[in-house]
Amino acid sequence: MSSPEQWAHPEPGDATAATAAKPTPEQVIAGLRATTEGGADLTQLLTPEGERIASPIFDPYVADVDAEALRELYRDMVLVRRADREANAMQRQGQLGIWVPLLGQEAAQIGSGRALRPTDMAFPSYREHGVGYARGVDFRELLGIFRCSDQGGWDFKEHGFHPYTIVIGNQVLNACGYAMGQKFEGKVGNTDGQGNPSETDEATIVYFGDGATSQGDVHEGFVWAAVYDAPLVFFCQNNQWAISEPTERQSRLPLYQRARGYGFPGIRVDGNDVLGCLAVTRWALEVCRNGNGPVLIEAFTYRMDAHTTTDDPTRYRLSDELEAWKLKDPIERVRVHLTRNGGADAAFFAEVDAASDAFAAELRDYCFNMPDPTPERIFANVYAEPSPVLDAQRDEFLAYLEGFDGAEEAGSEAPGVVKAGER
Amino acid sequence: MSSPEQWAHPEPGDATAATAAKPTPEQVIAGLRATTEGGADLTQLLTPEGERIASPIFDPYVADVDAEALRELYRDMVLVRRADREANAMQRQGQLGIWVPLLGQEAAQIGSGRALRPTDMAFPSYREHGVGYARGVDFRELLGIFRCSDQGGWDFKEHGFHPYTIVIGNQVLNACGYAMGQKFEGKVGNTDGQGNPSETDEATIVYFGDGATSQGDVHEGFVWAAVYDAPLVFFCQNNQWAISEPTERQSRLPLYQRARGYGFPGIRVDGNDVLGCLAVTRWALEVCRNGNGPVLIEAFTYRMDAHTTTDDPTRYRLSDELEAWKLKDPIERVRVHLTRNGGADAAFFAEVDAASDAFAAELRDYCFNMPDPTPERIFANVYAEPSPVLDAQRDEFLAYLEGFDGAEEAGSEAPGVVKAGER
Amino acid sequence: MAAPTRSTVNGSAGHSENPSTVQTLTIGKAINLGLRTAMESDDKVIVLGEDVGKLGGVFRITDGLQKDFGEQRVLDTPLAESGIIGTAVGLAVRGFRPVCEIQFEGFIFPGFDQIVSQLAKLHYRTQGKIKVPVVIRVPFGGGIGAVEHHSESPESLFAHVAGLKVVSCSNPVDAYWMIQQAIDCDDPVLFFEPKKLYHMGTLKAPVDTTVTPTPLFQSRLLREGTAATLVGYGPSVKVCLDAANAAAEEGTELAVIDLRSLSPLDLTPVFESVRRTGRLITVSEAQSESSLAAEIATRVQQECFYSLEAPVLRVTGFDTPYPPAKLEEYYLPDLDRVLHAVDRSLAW
Amino acid sequence: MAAPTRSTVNGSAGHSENPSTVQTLTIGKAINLGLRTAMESDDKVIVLGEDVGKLGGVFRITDGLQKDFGEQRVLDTPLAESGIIGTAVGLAVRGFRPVCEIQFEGFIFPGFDQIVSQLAKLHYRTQGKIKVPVVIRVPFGGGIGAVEHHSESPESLFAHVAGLKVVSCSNPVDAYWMIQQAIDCDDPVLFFEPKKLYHMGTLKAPVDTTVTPTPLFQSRLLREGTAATLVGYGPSVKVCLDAANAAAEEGTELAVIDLRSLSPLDLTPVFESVRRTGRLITVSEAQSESSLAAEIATRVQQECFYSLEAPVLRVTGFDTPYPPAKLEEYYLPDLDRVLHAVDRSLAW
Ligand SMILES: Cc1ncc(C[n+]2csc(CCOP(=O)(O)OP(=O)(O)O)c2C)c(N)n1
Ligand SMILES: Cc1ncc(C[n+]2csc(CCOP(=O)(O)OP(=O)(O)O)c2C)c(N)n1
Ligand SMILES: [Mg+2]
Ligand SMILES: [Mg+2]
Repeated sequence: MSSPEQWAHPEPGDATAATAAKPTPEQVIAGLRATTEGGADLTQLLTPEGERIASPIFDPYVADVDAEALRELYRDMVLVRRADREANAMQRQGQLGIWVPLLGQEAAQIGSGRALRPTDMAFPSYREHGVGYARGVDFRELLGIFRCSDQGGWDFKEHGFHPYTIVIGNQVLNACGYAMGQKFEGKVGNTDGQGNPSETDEATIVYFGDGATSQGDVHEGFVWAAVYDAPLVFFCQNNQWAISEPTERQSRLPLYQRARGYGFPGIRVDGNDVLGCLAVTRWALEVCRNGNGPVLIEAFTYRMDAHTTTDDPTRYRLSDELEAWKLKDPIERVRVHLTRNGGADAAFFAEVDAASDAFAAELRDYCFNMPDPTPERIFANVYAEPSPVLDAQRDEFLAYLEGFDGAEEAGSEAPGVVKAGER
Repeated sequence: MSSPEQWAHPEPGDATAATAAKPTPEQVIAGLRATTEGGADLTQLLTPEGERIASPIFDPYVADVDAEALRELYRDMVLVRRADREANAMQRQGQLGIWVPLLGQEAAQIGSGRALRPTDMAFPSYREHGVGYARGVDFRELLGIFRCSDQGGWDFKEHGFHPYTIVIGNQVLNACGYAMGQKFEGKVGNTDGQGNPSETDEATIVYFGDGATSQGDVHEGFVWAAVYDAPLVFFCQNNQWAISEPTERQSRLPLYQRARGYGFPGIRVDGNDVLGCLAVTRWALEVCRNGNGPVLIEAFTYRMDAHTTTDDPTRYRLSDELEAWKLKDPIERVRVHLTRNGGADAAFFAEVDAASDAFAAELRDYCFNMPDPTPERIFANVYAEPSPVLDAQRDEFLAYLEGFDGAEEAGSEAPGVVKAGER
Repeated sequence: MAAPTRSTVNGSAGHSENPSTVQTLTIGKAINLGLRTAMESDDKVIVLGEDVGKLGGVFRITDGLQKDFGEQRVLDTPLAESGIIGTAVGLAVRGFRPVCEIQFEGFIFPGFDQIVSQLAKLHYRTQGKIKVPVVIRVPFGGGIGAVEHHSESPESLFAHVAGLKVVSCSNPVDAYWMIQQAIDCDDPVLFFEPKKLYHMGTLKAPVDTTVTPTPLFQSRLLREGTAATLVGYGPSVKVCLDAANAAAEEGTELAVIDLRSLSPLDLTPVFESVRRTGRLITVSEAQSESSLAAEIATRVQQECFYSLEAPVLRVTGFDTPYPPAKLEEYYLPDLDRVLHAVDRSLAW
Repeated sequence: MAAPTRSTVNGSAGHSENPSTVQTLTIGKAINLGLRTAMESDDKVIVLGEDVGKLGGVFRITDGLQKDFGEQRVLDTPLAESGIIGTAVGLAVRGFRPVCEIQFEGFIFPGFDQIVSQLAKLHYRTQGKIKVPVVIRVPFGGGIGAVEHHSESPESLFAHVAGLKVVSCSNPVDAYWMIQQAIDCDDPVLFFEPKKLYHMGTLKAPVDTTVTPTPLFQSRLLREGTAATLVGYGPSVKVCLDAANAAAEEGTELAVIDLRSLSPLDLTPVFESVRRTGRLITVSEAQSESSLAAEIATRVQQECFYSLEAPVLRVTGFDTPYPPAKLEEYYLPDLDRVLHAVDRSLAW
């Protein structure tokens, strides 16, 4: 009984032997956490050592990725990591209320994000800063949420990047509805007249974590997308942890196999391999654009930092694990590959480093100078159309606040049992 | 592309051909509704023609079912059907507010219900009158719900039969919690000292429909049960319809295959075959009692009547379908089998018919004489411990009601702008 | 629409001269016609829910729509309410105007999270960049002799959630217009339909499709009065009117207000009436504790403090789960309980 | 426990003579100790939720429990709140007394359906044959500078649902006792914990584990007063006390009541106080519309109609979603807003 595969098939005959079908913890881990490479079914185009592995199926999807393109992917990842670290540091300095680091997930996010067309739509969770960057969202615009100045300020339509969703799983159904809309509008399964897939066809991608797979909404998203053939790529970043809970707390089987029960493809890709993520996501988007309905991608990766800046991972995981994953760093393998194959020279790397420093400095500068929102914001945009009750509440409160200003300015006492502001 | 199986496995190479992986409606139906027998994977021990099919795996589970036992199963089904028809008729006569018929699902309910031990627990949905009967609940006690006199009056502990649950899917999680409790109390995976499975081990079975499989709660039940190895049999009666929606509206794949994605066995049994349902459920319960965690059973059956007495199925399904299923009647095949194999004679069948008439008459009598609840019931048992606020509300209302009685009795006018009761 | 007067008791405004624009309809048929009209005038309007297609919904409110608009405009969805609301949100982000049907109010709770966390907050979150013009139609209330979860009145829960608008209709004319106005509204609207009255022939009224309707978020004075004011919505409006009629026969004139909009509340007519009558009774089937009825009472005692001659009283369902339906005649506010409250108020 | 007097402002009763039974604790540590005590005295008590095991919960309230009671008593569950509540219901049917932790109040909504449809109704449905002694611990309220869904106050939604009991603690002594009483209660209890105060050192208080605690469903007068009455619960109690202290310095004596039980409401002390002061201000972070604050106002205007010299006023969060936390100092009721309301009441 070497693989948890068996649980996927009824084997009635085995049942009489007590606990015969019961997985040992080792078996669970073998299936879920698998080998260091993520198990036999792992799709990988670039090894941790920077070796390019041929894949008859997926190579065509990255045939256009020459050295220059790979350098750009490298640059993306370095910039995004640098920005992530800068934001993390700014949280420590009190400039952000919290930060949700993406460290270690650069390849999954850049690879999948760069696979999208401008007309596609991405629905992130709350950790997809790298995807946002790939979608052309100014990284600085992501900071407002974590500085608690806003709740997501970018233009989702312009960038094809939906606001962050914090309630685990919600966005999966929202994305599914959006994808159904793409289909209802006739944006899938078209040809260009010469029998080639149409350039105007669209798809949607939705991001969620390993922990999220337990939520009812994610299941309902699977059901809906399958039933409506929605052009939706489910992109699960399995970073091995849901805060303090390892993937074993969510599933007996590798997560990509969830798709089996619904009747659409599920695939596991090395989430630290930017080329693999790019190829697999491009393939999946194509399946969707062609009208074949949803695809589940499990990007097998690792959360190299804490869950958020308020989390303390030393309480629940061993540092060995982190060390083992460091050897599979998503950026390092591209650097090695570029270097060994003459795809980039020292000057290039130096230039990227400098660019990332500049990028971080800009971010820092922006963050330190970000204005606080004004009290009016509390009442603004609760509704698209007016609500007289709320307007009255606003007016009353703003008048109350003005009372303070007046009192302070005039140096006079605010009326009442205790002077306003005196506490 | 003959089977929807392919959707369960990623076949990246296919994706470039537009709509290659997209199922035709015929394929969907082939997988979901399958042949008249429910598809290649269908487990069946007794054919619609009353033929006994050998099954090396499942025969041991019904080795004890001799002619007498089969006659008892037959009797159960006839009685339950008769009671169901009687209740349906009483609804038409205004004695019940609504009735939820089980017609056609007798084998699934009696087969699975009779597989349970007294110490097991069953969590029904709202259509499992046959299971309730098999658990020893007086059929009359089921009527109160549908007469709207109560919301489920039987003693769930005595019968190992939880109250009905109307909100689709909720009971699946409740059952899972109960099964986790059985496990936490050490009631699974024991041996009797001689290495045989223990007689005191327990399991739980939960009933739900094909439509219910779309609900988040059912998914979460699958996740939980798998992760905690809960001794829980998921018994899905796929009666082909969720009110007006056929199973295609819920899934691309046969429902038993859902289990694949979670890593526990899923199996499809002919839900109109009482012997098959008995055997498969016994097997599944054994898997659970042995500590091997959950099993999903899809009982492939048919709702031969309306969804409820308020439903009009002529609006959404063709009568051919019903006619086709009549040939697979769950009771008829047992009668044929018993007759052909000398398991029962005409006297037996006459006796069962007479017994079922008597049973129906009792039911009728009981229903016609069922007392209405009194207004106190509105306020009773909202809480286990007192709530002074509610008690005050009750006292005030009862006093108000007494005012009417007083007014009527004394012939005096109730005070106020309009005489109480005068409308 | 002319200012409402006593002659427009059931919300029907003065009839049009052109008979072809006037149809005499039940509330159920009026909603059906309203949906049809909305779908005809904007192809982004789509209807989704359980059994809304061939069956036309368990109450037949969507009858005939799938036949005429097809399966991509009228979706028989998988059986999962979070899925219905969650995909509706996504469809709205895409530019559609989805109208969800929840089969019975008791089944809205699996979708509560999507309503509270996404539907209600997306517009605020994005500072108006995303509009979510989703309508959720909810048949609500009791009196139909049903089993559990089929007779509840959860509207207060939604009124408490900022970002949602909540309305309820009580007559065919409003039903026809309000559903269209709700669909037209750029905010998410919970649309509570008095299921008990759907097919009640005695409530049939001529619906003129050419008049200008009352704005969606306005309440309406149905009847002037001097002794006390009654305020209700949905199924309770009929109870209030019946009570007022009965009282009038005894010479007591009760004012009746149909709230129509439960959030935002339009209490101006209530304040005005209470200033005249000095007394208010709110009537609703919902549990009273922490309810909309409490909100009305609180705001009235604040706005009309010196006018009130008795405390605001509430006639509601009791603070219990909905009882077995054999008992619902006791549970539901009726004419007698309303008049009893009027008596108490007058005697204060 | 001695009748509460002004000296027991933070809920701490007179100290025991035996120092070993007295520990000086924050609210967070007091709940932790209460949980531990409950688990020690009844092995049917189990704790379940996300990250409650090794991590001890994101607020560390379950710190150390899994280590000492094992993985079958303290369950790190899959990430799904309907699953947490739904399985807890089943565990309770089996005879357990589950204590669920919801990580932040904003994440309770995926479990709302199980709470409303099963947890709240099973006892009623079965006429008492099934008890569901489930406690749902919910860290709630704002003021912690968090992102969306981490600072809300949804308690009114639960107070509106019959079959649930709802309580909130405001100090370490209550925290220690109330969690145990809630676990002991045979009804489902929503236990709202003021997360902002969990680890606030200035609120530390000596907790004597040997005294007899106040019954769970009783409110408590913390401070007598003559000018007006303030009523709060959870995090608002501190705001009320601060306001009363500030007012006292100016010679205005405000009564303060800690509601403790939000459903059922124990308003007797409120009525008594209002009869003396003639004025009431309710303070809570929740949105005001159709809220618990409205319930209190409604019942007080009814019970104390002739005593009130001004309408009951509410100081609450606004009727908006919780704003970006940079603005929460404006959104949350504070001393100034409470005193402003007192002024308005006095000037009425
Ligand atoms: C419905 C809900 N429950 C709980 C939380 C609190 N929470 C935030 S992130 C998180 C873990 C998520 O894990 P995973 O899905 O693996 O994503 P990751 O954070 O690892 O990217 C939890 C429990 C939440 N945001 N939403
Ligand atoms: C959450 C919820 N949504 C909707 C309903 C209304 N409803 C009652 S039965 C039913 C169809 C159920 O179909 P299925 O699960 O196949 O069970 P069956 O009735 O066929 O036995 C629906 C939609 C409900 N009871 N609960
Ligand atoms: Mg994760
Ligand atoms: Mg069915």
